[in-house]
Amino acid sequence: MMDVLYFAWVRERIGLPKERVETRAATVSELVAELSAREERYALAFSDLTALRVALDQELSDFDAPLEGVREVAFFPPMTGG
Amino acid sequence: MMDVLYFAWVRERIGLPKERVETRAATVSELVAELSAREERYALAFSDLTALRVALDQELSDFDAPLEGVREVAFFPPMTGG
Amino acid sequence: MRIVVDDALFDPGAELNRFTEAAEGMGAVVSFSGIVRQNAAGTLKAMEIEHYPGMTEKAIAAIAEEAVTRWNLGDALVIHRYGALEPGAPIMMVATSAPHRADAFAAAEFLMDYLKSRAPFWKKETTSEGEGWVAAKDEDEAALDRW
Amino acid sequence: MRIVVDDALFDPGAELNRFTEAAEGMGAVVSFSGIVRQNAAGTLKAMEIEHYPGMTEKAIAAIAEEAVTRWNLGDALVIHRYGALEPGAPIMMVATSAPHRADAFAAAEFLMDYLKSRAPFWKKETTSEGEGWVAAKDEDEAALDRW
Repeated sequence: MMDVLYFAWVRERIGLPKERVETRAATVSELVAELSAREERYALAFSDLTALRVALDQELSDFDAPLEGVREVAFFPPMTGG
Repeated sequence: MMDVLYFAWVRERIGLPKERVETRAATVSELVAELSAREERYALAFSDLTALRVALDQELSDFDAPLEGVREVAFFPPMTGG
Repeated sequence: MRIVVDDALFDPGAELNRFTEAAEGMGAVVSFSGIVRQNAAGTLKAMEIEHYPGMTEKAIAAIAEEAVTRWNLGDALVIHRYGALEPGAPIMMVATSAPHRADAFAAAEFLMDYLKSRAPFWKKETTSEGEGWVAAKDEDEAALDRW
Repeated sequence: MRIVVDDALFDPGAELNRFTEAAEGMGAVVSFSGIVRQNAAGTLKAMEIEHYPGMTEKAIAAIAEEAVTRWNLGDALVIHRYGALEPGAPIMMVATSAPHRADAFAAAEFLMDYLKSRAPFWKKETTSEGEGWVAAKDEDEAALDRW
């Protein structure tokens, strides 16, 4: 079980900011594949991974990273702060 | 006739901030030679020209510059503003 | 080092003076303020800034600590707002103090470049034509290469 | 473009806010403030800044006009004091506004580099050991090469 968070247009496309996900995905990519298989809105949000960033337990990471021990995964577009 | 101005330690060594000078010097270097010949304090102030800067009519210039038409000459050390 | 992530309006001048007064023995203070910029057509109604509570503070602290390590600084300040902002309102500011100006300038630019692309904020603009998320610029990502 | 050469104390924060309010349509404001820095031994009593009235204003105006020509700026501000200053007091400030941060930063650094070595100001320090003129630094002259 982990918390999955969505921000900006990822949040808007998926339609929620946060959910609890039961998964055995070993990597971020596997989690993305599982979520995309669920429903069209997930598939749409994850259709172009180059337009997405991922953070594991609030640290920027990448799609190859392992999920073991991770409690919070966040997906979002490139940041536009400042 | 021109106004000759001195700033910072040049002013202190020569002992005055400004004077009217009657000269036929054609260049700044000639004016420096004339002034240095006057008195020890001038010779001392002008002993190392690499440590000095000159402005003609309030524009930075150099020691080779002609003095024709110039009304105000200023000698000073490198600036330390900011 | 002070890091503020808040939705409240702040006063850049008052923050600059407070920061400067605390910067004893420092000869140079650099500040950057980012302002919600009205677009050329004058149609911007509002800017909404979303962020990732928790990660935002950590990411900014990591960036600021990196700056303090790389340059000879007295102190650093980062303020970043989130929520609904009006055109002309301050979005964020950074300030750095240092014995010498080169360090203060370099660290402030470094902080800005990293905040732009590595702190989890997202801007959404509402104009009279509709609303949309501001896209990240390639040049902002490229700006990180110089550090 | 506002250029102030004066012996009066000024308020950097108030100047920053005034400058920012006037900077309509600009997204980025950079400021630099120079402060009379106490030395390591804590013996600095005062700093006296001499200048060349008339030439100072012209030299600063020329530098600021050059900045406005080189970068895409909204506006520029230069304030520089002369006379007797105490440790901790502001000596000078520059501020620049621009649509984008890179221009605002570059122009502010350019202004500072030129003010340091091309505006006719001279600093004299009085410490408990005596008084002396601050020597120009080779690195300040070298800093001009990058522009």
